[in-house]
Amino acid sequence: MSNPETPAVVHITVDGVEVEAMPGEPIIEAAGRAGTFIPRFCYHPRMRAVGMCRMCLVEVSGPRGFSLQPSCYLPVTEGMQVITKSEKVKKAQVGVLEFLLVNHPLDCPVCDKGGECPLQDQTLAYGPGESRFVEEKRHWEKPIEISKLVLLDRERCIQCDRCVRFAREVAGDPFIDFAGRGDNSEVSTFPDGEFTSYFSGNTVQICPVGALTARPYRFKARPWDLEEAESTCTACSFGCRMAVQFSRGEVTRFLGIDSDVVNNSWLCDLGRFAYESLDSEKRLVEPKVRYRSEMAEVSWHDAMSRVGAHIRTFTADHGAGSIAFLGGAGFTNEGIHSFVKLAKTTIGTSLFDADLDGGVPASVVFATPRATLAEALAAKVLVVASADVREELPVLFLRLNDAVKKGLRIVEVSEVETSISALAAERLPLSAARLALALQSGGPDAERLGAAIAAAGEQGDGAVFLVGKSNIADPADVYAALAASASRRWPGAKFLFGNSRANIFGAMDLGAVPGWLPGRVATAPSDDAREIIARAADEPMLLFLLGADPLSEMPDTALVKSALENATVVLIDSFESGAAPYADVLLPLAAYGETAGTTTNFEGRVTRLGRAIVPKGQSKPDYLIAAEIGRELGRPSGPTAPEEIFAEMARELPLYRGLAYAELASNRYPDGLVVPLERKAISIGARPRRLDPIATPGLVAPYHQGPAKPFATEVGAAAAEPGAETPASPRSQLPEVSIDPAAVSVAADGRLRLLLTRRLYRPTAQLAAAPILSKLTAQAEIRVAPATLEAIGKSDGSEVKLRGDHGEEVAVVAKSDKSLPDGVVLGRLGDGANLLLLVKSGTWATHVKVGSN
Amino acid sequence: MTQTDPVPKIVTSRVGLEESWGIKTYLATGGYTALRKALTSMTPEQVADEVSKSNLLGRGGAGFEVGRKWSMLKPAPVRYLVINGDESEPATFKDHMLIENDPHQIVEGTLISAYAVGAARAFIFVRGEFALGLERLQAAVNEAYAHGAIGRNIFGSGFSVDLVVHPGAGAYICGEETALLESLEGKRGFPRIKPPYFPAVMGLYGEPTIVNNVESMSNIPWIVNNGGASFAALGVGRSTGTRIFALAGHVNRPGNYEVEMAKLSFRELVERPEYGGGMRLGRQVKAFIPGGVSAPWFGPDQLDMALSQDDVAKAGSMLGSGSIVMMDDHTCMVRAAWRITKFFWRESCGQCTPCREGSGWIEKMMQRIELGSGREADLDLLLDACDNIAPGLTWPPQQTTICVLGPSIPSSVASAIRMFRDEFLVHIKEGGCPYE
Amino acid sequence: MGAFSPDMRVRAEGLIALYPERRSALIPLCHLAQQEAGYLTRPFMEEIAELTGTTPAEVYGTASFYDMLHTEPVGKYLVGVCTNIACLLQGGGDLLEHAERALGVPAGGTTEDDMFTLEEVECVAHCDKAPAVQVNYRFFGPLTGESFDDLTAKLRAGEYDGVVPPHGTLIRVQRENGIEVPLDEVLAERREMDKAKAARKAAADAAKAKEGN
Amino acid sequence: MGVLDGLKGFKVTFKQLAEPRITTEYPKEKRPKPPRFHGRHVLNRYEDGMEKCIGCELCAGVCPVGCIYVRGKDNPIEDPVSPGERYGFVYEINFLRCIHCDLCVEACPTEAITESKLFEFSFTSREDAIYTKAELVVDDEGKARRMPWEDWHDGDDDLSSGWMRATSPSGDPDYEGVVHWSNELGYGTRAPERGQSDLPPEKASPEFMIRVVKADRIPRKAGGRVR
Repeated sequence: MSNPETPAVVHITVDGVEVEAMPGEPIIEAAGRAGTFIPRFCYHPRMRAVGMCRMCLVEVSGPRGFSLQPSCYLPVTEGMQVITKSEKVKKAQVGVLEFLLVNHPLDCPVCDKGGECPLQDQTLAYGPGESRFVEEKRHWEKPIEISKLVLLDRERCIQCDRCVRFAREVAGDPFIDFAGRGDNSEVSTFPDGEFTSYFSGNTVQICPVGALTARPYRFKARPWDLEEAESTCTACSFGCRMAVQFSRGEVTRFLGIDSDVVNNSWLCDLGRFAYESLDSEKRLVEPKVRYRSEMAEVSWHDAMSRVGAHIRTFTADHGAGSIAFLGGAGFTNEGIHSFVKLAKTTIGTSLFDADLDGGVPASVVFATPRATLAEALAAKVLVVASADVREELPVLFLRLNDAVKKGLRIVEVSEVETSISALAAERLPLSAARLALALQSGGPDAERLGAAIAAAGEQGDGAVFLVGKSNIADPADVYAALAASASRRWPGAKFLFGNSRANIFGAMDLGAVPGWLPGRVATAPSDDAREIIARAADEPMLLFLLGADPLSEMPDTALVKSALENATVVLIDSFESGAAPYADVLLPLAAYGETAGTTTNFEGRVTRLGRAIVPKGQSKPDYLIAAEIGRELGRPSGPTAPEEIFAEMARELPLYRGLAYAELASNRYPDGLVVPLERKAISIGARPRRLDPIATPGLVAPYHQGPAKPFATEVGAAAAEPGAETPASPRSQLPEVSIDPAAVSVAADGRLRLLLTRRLYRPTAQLAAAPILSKLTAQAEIRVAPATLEAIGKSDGSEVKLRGDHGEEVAVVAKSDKSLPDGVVLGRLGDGANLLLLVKSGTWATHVKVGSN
Repeated sequence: MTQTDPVPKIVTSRVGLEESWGIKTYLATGGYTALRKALTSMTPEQVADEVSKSNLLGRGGAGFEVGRKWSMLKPAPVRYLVINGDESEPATFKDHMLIENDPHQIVEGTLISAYAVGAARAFIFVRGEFALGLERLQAAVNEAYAHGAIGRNIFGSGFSVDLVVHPGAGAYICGEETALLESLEGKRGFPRIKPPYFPAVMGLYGEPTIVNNVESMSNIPWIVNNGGASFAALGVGRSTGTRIFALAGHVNRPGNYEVEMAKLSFRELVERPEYGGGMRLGRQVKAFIPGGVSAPWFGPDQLDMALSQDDVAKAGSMLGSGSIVMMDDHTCMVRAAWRITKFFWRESCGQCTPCREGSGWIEKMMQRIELGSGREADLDLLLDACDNIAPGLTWPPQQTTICVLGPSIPSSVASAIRMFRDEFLVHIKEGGCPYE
Repeated sequence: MGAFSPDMRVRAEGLIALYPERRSALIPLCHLAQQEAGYLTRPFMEEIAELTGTTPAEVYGTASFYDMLHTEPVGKYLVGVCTNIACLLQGGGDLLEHAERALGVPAGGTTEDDMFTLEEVECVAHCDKAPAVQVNYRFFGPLTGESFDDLTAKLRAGEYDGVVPPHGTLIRVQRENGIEVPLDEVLAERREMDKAKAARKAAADAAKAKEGN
Repeated sequence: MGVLDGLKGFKVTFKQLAEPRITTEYPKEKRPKPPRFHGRHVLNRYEDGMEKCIGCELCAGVCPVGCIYVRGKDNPIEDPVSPGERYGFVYEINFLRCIHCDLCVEACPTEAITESKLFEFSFTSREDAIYTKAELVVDDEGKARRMPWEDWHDGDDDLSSGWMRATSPSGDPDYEGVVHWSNELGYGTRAPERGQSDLPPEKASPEFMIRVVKADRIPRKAGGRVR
């Protein structure tokens, strides 16, 4: 990288104008930055150049004079001369376009891409104007389904290789490839096979013609009547930047934004197609209140009186400590802030836990130095001790896949194989508990990890850890201990945490977790979600469920059920979740795209959420619901608009000092900022930032075709606000967590330790509301070593019975998996069987017996 | 200019002998002496030097000096040698003959070359359709193995190398060296984009690789045995040594003939009784293709040109793969050009646009003209479409495509229109082919 | 589970061992699969994917690129009539027409008894015997209408069974020795060679320099 | 100044007395409408009853006043509404806004939307003014559906403003430069307009039966040309 021999910049001439270029970059980029657009189809800045479409041919000087060369492929060299506008170039462009249209059907009016089609636009700009082709075009069967989400129209395909390259190189799912030869080439899956990738939707976004279309968006709207709002995906805590496009009060699609610092324009299918559920029948749109045993639709006013009455009754009868708030990780920062204020000041309860999962707790998150994503990708070594990244933080997997190709070394700590295993240079087959114990007490396992990290630096300088909950059945303490002991052992290492719920880190920052006040200020410890649920099962409590469903998110289903039955429940959600039948008051929450505000991702990046449409029915944004409840309780009304609430946060909390709501969506910081603003961010250089990396002139929304926004470097932000203090606790405040050796005990009498994981398409109320996406809902299954199945005489894929230590029984499909270690059964949550039933609250390790009946 | 007398048979000396493909015959006729000589008494540079001195031009089609190709090999720990036996150029059948009749000579040449370039492993890529050739070549490898010519510590010289015979699966484009490497890696035969221009820099599995033709390899044992200078003494100028010309089409005796380079003219090759034996039925030459169907055509007035790489290139065509197709005056030129276009259309790999779509379009137009639905404007349209694949329609061609298959498409069409425009017009006016 | 028979599986693994990278064996393995099934059935493609570390989609995509690999069923004999330029000049087009009439199927079709699949093929490098016909990649020529009928009759009768094997292009192509020299050993040796070469070059340069002085 | 000089000033008046009266007693008496008059829209169908509209929204996109609202949808395979993959699922025109500029007709790639000659329609509610697809699509005879508040006259729906498409059906060079368009329910296949083809109309679209509807053969009463 920092080879002194390599010049920092080379000079080339484009159409007679001298242009500075970065060494090694293709001509097309250098010319583009200098304002000369060279047409292209197959070139994509995020993928290997292949020079296949020949659209970007320009004249380039060489030893034997000027010749036509693909500018997307040829790197710049000092003194290179490029001509992009000569007659020869023009003829080549006209020729290539005419060839491309030879077999391309002219069904633009029917085609979903019509209006934003690079082929259309570039034909208009560079094309021949008239076709001389009078023969029969090539014919294929019109759209074929290559997956549940993506349709392929091979007639329209121009063989640019973008989708195939994406599948192979970016996603690592080469389930599509070219088949056939010559002008009979087609993009194809294996016959009867499917393009089963979590990232298939990206191929639709990067297709330069209408060959790949998305089932959920199909024929819904035309690009010219779409409006858009920039936003951040809240399907997980990775926080992909995306554009919400909508038309006439309906959200019609999401597109990934080419953000260098977050998602490189990619989205996972769950995030990309989540809009399907917004307009669903299954949305909660009316406030409801329980009268005797029936839920009845009421006005907001009546619902609020009921909520107020509940709060007053419980405060009077059992004290404010009988009121608890669970969830909120899916809310905006403004909503969380309003609810925390409501709970902790107006009502006066400290029971608030946004993390139902029991992931890495805030005490550890705040006490360790946090890495940014850019730092993690550029690290010398990345230790991944987390749940399967592709299932929990899908787009992070894409970034890691890319980074590994560029030299990142990954060391994985996982007892089972995950998607990262293929990328990792080394895998330590250890459970989180074992590693945590080993790090606390030393031992060969710790030494092995030490050896892997030693390459980075003695103190771990240059090493980054990604720690997340890899087994849902484990208590949070395991992960707290793991991260804390790793941080003590390698003081120079930085950390990222794999808690995957959308805004969980915002919730931590804003004091929506036990033991913390807003702004990362510690306070007296209080009960966490698990303890609150346990209490609710025994004593009268008022539970506020903030977009959360403890039944599907927390272990020990039996306990959760009795808690919900016993408690008075106020449910605030957009969809009718599993907790709805237990609700006494149901308040409809505005869904994604209907609320403005901010959200915080796993590296602490605060970004803006765009509001596209008005909330459906009677539903209201989170911060307004909090304000309404506050008003019902007689609190003087505070700010009720997101920018006002954010201003209040920035005023009151040192953590947010220096942030301005408006600035977060400005050209300067389009991808938000990482809080607190003391960290030196990485300057990426002046790469133009575009919605669609093809950046064709003539796309509909001015947003697409406007001058490239220079990429903001975040260094400026820190300089602008020197006064920002660091509210985060120093390392000395790392909690001491001890691990019960039971966590690593081996069970006797043939019982196996249960390891529970989630998958991307986990059954949630929102997924169920999406008509097409819900077809992909994961089915529950367990994986066991082949010997285990043989022992009970069952074949691969048949149903077995799991028996827990407390007599619970679950029937579930079992698959045999050679890669599994002995003594472990890997349970993958999903529809069809409730594996969470088997986990008992407070146990260090869950053991089950696998039986045939 | 006459040939050296007697014309040495360098590569075809064993063709026609009984069991010429067996090691018995091979050893009896001086087989593996060159390998022994090279390994035991010469350094790799000396071998390479001899080859450079011989000025052996690659016999695959491009005619690039073998010695110079070797010298461009990037020094790297892993280097590969790949022998191109994917002969698919229409009307070329010399490699087919060599693989079937003298596989040991290829193996020996390959081993010597592997020694000269320091290859970690050598591959001979054989066109899949040559099933018999594959059988004999693999048998030859097995025999050579038993003879101690392949494997560990060959002939006690301390040099080891392994040789793998790899079957192709039927794709003309795999004759292009980078497509061949892709195919050898188990992928679709897509030619690689240049730069790097030579596999010698980045080839098989991304390592420096030398790709040579089967006939070139067959020359190596003779060069090592007799010295590069005596090879260079044959022929004229840059065109040294002997070369097999595959004569096909309307001649009395189609076949492979090894002749001294640049000493004979096309006319002599066609008419001399020991070679072509004259045109069939005593008819006149209407046109001929001098070097494979990728080459532009020549008319009867160019029959007296010498069989020299440089002379032919100067006249705007190429000797290419060394196949000469004679067409007599009863041949429909539109049909001939159409069939050649159809070949390129069927064999275009489909990677880059101009070749993929252009070949199909030109083929459709040619078919339409031949079948009687042509229009006069089609001729200009054809030429313009050709021009969009190979700007300027010059030779050697410029190209808008990734590999040279693209500019090969127009050469026959453009030649036919240039030379026989009136014949096209007759097709158009009469609404069909006048030869039927 | 495997589609390959056990001894074929052994051969397949032997083929893979010939190459530095597994994927290189993809095409030879496809030939082997055709030898067993006549064409590439889906279970075979899935097994080849597993053997070569690719996905079935990639095996299908690669195989469909090549003329000799068939992903749909074909007849016992693949009869390819060459109509490329050399054969065209000698009447290859007429021969193909004759073949279509005689076999009763158009080029690309398979006869009803699954005996012949007729193909129009590109040059098979048999131009001195034009017009040429290939049957399961064994060559015949020059052929006329009558000799073509004679050929198909004899094929039907099984008279060519020894000369024209079934679909396995590699049926009689078997390597007797595995790779004897491991690549790393070769590399070590090559490094020695390079070192010696460098030393010689240095010596030669020194000598030259001396001469110059 | 002569005696008759005073009458000079009446010259024009007297002249006018001799001229035929051109004022008509609208609405008792109505003047014929020009052949390309822009009236209320209709959505056409093919002869087999399929709708021509494919829901491409080009009409909505081009409409200068934004009075058209279209939504497309995936065509049900078992019971297709229009040929192809896509059909117009929602189609609404707000005639309170429409300025009858005919740009929608020009934009339509399938000649689905054309304008009849009906302009005498008035509504008493906004609901009536917003025509839905059911009201716009022609009936089984290919004639516009008549709403109670519309005042139709003979010939109003005989000739709709048509946009002419000229292409050569792919594959056959014989058709190059020849006008060729689809049949239209109720109208048959129309002959090319002047300038669209060098060939005489019967040759221009030889494959189809042509119900030549020439403007000057239409009775004056029904909107044919006056001269």
